Amino acid sequence: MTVLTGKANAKTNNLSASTGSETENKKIVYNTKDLNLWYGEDHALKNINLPIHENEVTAIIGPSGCGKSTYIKTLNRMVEMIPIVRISGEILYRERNIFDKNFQVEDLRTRVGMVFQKPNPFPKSIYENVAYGPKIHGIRDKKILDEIVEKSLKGAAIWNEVKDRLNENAYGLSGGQQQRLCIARALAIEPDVILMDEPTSALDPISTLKVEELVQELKKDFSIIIVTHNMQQAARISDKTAFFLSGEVIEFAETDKIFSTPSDKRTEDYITGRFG
Amino acid sequence: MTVLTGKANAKTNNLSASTGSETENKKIVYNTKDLNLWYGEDHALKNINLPIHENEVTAIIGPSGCGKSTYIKTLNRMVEMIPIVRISGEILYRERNIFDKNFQVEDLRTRVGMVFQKPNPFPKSIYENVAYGPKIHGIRDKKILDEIVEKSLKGAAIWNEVKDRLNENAYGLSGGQQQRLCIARALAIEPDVILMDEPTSALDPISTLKVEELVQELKKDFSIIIVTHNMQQAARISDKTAFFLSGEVIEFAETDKIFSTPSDKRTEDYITGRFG
Amino acid sequence: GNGNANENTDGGNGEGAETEELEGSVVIDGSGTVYPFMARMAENYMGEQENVSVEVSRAGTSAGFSKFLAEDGTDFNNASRPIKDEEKAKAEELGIEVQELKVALDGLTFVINKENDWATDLTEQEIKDIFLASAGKKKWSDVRPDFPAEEIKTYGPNENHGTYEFFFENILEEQQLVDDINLQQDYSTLVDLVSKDKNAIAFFGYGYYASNTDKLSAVKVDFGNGPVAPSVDTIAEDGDYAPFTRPVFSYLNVNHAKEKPQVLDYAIYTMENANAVAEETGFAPLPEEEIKTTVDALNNLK
Amino acid sequence: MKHVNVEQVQKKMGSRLFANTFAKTLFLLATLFGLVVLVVLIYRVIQDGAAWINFDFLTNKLSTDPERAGIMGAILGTLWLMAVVAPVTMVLGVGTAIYLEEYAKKGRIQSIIQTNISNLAGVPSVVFGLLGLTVFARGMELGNVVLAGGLTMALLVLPVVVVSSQEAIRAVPQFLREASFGMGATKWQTVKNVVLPASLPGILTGTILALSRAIGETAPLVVLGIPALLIPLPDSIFDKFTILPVQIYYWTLDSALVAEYTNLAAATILILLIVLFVMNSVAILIRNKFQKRY
Amino acid sequence: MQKSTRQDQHSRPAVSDLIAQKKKNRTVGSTLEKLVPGILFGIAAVSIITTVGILLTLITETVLFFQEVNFFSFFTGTELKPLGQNAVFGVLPLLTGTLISTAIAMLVAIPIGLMTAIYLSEYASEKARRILKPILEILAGIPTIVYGFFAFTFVTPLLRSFIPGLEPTNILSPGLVMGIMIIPMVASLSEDAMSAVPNSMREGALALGSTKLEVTWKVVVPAAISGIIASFVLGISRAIGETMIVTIASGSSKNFTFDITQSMQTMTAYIVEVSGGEAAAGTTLYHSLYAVAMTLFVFTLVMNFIAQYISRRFREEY
Ligand SMILES: Nc1ncnc2c1ncn2[C@@H]1O[C@H](COP(=O)(O)OP(=O)(O)OP(=O)(O)O)[C@@H](O)[C@H]1O
Ligand SMILES: Nc1ncnc2c1ncn2[C@@H]1O[C@H](COP(=O)(O)OP(=O)(O)OP(=O)(O)O)[C@@H](O)[C@H]1O
Ligand SMILES: [Mg+2]
Ligand SMILES: [Mg+2]
Ligand SMILES: O=P([O-])([O-])[O-]
Repeated sequence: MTVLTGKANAKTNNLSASTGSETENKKIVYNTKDLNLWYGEDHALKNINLPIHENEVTAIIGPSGCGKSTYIKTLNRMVEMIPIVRISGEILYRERNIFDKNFQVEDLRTRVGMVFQKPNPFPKSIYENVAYGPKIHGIRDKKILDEIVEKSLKGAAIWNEVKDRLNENAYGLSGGQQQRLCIARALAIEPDVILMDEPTSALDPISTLKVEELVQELKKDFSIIIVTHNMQQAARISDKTAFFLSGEVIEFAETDKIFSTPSDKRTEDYITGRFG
Repeated sequence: MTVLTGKANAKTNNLSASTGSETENKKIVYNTKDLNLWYGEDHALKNINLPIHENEVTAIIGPSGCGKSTYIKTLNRMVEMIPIVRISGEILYRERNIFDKNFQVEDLRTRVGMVFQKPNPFPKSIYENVAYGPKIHGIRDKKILDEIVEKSLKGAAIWNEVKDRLNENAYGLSGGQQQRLCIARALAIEPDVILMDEPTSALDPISTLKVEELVQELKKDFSIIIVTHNMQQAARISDKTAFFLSGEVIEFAETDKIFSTPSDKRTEDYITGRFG
Repeated sequence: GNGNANENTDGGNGEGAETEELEGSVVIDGSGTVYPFMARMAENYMGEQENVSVEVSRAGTSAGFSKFLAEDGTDFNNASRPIKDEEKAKAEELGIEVQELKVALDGLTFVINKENDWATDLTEQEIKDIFLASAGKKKWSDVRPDFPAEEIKTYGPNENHGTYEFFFENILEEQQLVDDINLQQDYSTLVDLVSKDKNAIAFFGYGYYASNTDKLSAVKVDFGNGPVAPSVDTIAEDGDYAPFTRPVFSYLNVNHAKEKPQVLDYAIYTMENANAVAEETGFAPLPEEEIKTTVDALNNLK
Repeated sequence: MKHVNVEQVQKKMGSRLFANTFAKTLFLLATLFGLVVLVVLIYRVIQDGAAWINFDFLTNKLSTDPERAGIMGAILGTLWLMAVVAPVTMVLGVGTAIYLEEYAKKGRIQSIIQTNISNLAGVPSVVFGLLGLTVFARGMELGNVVLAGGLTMALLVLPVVVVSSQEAIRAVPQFLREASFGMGATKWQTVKNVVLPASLPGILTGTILALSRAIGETAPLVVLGIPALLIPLPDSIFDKFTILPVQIYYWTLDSALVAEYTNLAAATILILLIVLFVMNSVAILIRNKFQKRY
Repeated sequence: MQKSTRQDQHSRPAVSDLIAQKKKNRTVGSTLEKLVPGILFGIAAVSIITTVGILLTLITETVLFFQEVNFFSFFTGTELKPLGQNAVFGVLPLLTGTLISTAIAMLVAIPIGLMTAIYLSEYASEKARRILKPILEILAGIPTIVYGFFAFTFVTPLLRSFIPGLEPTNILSPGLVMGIMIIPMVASLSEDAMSAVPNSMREGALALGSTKLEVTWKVVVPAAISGIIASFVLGISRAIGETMIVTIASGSSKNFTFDITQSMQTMTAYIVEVSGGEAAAGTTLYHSLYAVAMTLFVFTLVMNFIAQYISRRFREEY
């Protein structure tokens, strides 16, 4: 097993090196180094090494239980909410180790927004949902808040649908609208990176399409890491793709390459639907 | 839709007529005539016509939600425990309509045993589980009860495994043993018919095999109607097979015929795994 | 609720000699002043008659009378004042024959806080003024100029109690009490209140003072011949504290006594042991001949 | 244009984090407050009462003399009271629960009974005392005897038993009922032979908790009129009686009369707390032992 | 058919025959079966009868009371002198006593109970919760008479050592102790409400950089607010109905006052005092008991309805 891991890593490193040339003008936002994570005795992430670049959409794919959610939740340290979690290794965000004592997790999460699998708006008005982040960070000025709310809702491509009912409860929205609201909520604190864990899996096809378009739009301003079960989605919207399998990164490369000429047999098997 | 139903019925009738010649020495235990059943507005069984013969194993197959469980629970009127159920049509058991006012439902259920999908022994001793039926029907004599318990456990092919621990709690048994205990429990009141709703779906392969063998054994003395998801199982153990689809009987015939030369395209599609 | 009457309808038991084992219940209510006396008496009696259940409550004299003068009422009512005319009338109306048992003498005692070092002796008039609305004594300095200028806090038992009525009718002669007087149902509450309030003054039976001498001081009263401290000796009929002395009673329902031998037996026992128990519980004894007369009257009921 | 200024956010971060730590400490202290009170309360009671507990105190009859006073009467009274409350609430509580869960059609009547029970649970205990006084003691002319007190208490704790029995019955999996019906059992046979045995631990737990509530209640019995001095021991449900909390009440009231009564009250409190602790432990044991068997 | 063959093999008759035979003698059983629903309904009706009984008891005597005492003067009267010849019945002294003691109790129970709930639901580790919750349960199971004793013999003397004007019996001390008694109730009901808030909501807030306090205060508490408020209302109802603590520790003064250092009487304590063997049936005093009890009953009933309404009407659908 260790041998295998070693192999996978070696490959991953090569790949990132090779892709490096094409994206050399882009900075690395997140760099994961030798990351291991255990749930109690359960080794859920094994020796992850993954560099993620600015203003790109990075997709994470893999069969159920392979550790995709775990990994993405490690990036903003949400995974630590589960008491039994143990972590070793480093994750550098903008060159600072996020596990560093001096790195406040609230700070990290302010810079790194997250969108969840199931839309989870607060049981408040639409306006209050979006204004929540700015408010806790100390922005009180009503005019600025109004601006932020409008800008974020526009950014999440939902402004037109909700502008006349900003004071209604967010639970009155449809699932797809709720998810875009959650994206707007994440945008409101103007994050640097947005993490998305299967953001469309609870949505109908039309809403999914809207969110996909939105993601494409957003990458101009943000770096996006998106977990998806849907291979087509990964192919459609991402620049790079990482393939996870039982806690390991099997392959990481340009999306085109992964879907056309994967270097690993397991990646190919997965992509062609032979398992997962 | 009605046309289609009409067709299916016509076919069913033909079939039962044609099979009639082969089983003409066997009496009909259950005859279902124009049975319709609704859960509230939901039309779950549509115009069912199905004659079931003595000392045969009749399998009911079909995709999930097609009404198999509903039908089998209608045969002993357990379905009426759900308050929103409405029924029209007739089911003749030994030539008496089970929906008749004078037909006591407890009486019906005493003659018709049932085995459920999940083993459901009572949280009592093994002995008490088997003795339960005879006891509620007024048999108190310890010697007779002992005899019944032994005979039923032997009948369910579990006697050797439990004879030394009859007073232990039934929950100490494995899943497969529990299911055979439930069969023993049904045998204890010497029913005429035994209804089984996916009796092996919660069991491991070895236990499944045991139960299948047991069913083959039991048909000497009982008429058995068995719902199964497992096509191979139906093929292995049943004499006749009825194929249900969205609440209708699409085809009903000798098992051999169904699996070799089904007359309906949908049956074929289902059996060859094209849907379901 | 006095279901006990039914308990003994078979009643045949107690008709014989005094040595006979009695059974059944005796229900006593009424005066809180008399309660310690009667509770002790009941306890002693049950030591001798194990099968008789004597229960003692202390609703107060007046409240007790309303339970005594009722269908299926109590057997005894303790009282710290004599029965009133209207109560007698009620008894007659109900056909209840009542026998008065005078059991002991009590001295109305005025108690103050231990830390109160000024009002340790007062004249009879000063005491009345403290409690009279018309006198307008708000502060201790209003009573005597050399007393501290602090508000007087007056306390006493409420209108359920014979003690209140005795004070109001016999000592204050039915003039209005100060409005802010704090009237309580339970004597122990009064003891507690006075023991914790430096400016307090309260009145109740001597017995309650006697069992709390460590918590309270009693005011020595000057009836004209110098201050007199209440004590078992001075509250006696011819003692120096006599102006504030009153007899205390227990009233017997004679009908019950005739039906239930244990009730009559208990009445006789009470009278025979009255002086001994009185002494233990802070009352002054009665003359022997007075007791004898009552006992004879009771024996006639047999 | 950037609205969210990273530096400003960071500046605020310190005070936000401090507020969080401060609040966390405050919340912890609030939680510990209850613990502290409990410790002080028990310490005080032990200090006042422990020395007074001995064999004589437990076995003697009541007396006005603190040195001789014992709580045998109150202990027996408590037991007699339980002897009435336990069967009455069991029958009424479990019967009601069975009716609501197994027999009643979901509808008006069922929801009226259900609402009524939750309202009954909120009626102050003194009001039950008045009900007992008016109906049982006076109306039925029982007087202030064990039976009247027990019936009053039984009605008072009825909602507790109903609700916990309902939960226990609801927790019996449907498939057990189906198994029984499938054998041709009637509804009552199913309830009697399958549902009740399976829910018995839950029902017992609820009943014990209800009983412990009943023997800790004071107000209804004071309203019913328990005599201040009742020495004889009760030996049937038609006898007058007193129970531990009422004895505590009278001794506390009379503590100004005889100082040692405070100690007697404290000693009785200790006994009462021990009894309640044992009862609750038994309830918890039953609950844990028989939990989740399916 | 098979039945007869089976009979040949065994000395006894077939079970199905036995069953059929037993069935004939089972008329008793089937009669019982028919009676059971009726019997159970009768039992279930006892709770209804109890309510009706309470209402009838209270109403009949209350009506008698208002034939003797003016309805209006009862509810507006500030003077309550139920004893003696010139009895005056004004319920306001009791109402103020009840409301003031309830207010004091809730001032203790609401903040501490809510903070406890927050700690248990949001901050405490699983282990801490396992230790702390049973302690709260113990606190909830202590009989009120014990709290009364505690208030009277410990809290009052303690308070008197730094509140000079405090009377030996006063409304403050029992109010505080009543609050302590209600803490577990508020805490556990509020905690239930907060635990019902789905974790995804917390995650959403945390992911925006919220501190735990902000998650709690801005998201969890607002989401659970209806359950939390319902717990407060139930706490109030409990405080209004609480009897022994005030009976023991607040004395029986019937003064109309707002001074919490003074002795006051609550409605419940009045009922205990007057019914505790004093009042003979049929007197105005006796009837006043029921009028006060009726008032008390209406108060708590209204509170319970409000609590039910809040938790039903505003139940959050996440
Ligand atoms: N809270 C937890 N406690 C213990 N083990 C966990 C926990 N969450 C996840 N795991 C385990 O960690 C492994 C990875 O889980 P993870 O949720 O990251 O998978 P995933 O790739 O997101 O799967 P899916 O596609 O189903 O969402 C799995 O084996 C899972 O059982
Ligand atoms: N209790 C119920 N209330 C309402 N509808 C029901 C109920 N039980 C079943 N149905 C509906 O009736 C239809 C038939 O259900 P049924 O359980 O008989 O299917 P099935 O063939 O046994 O499926 P499976 O293979 O999944 O067990 C389904 O559409 C189902 O949704
Ligand atoms: Mg996942
Ligand atoms: Mg099914
Ligand atoms: O309790 P009293 O003696 O004053 O009636």
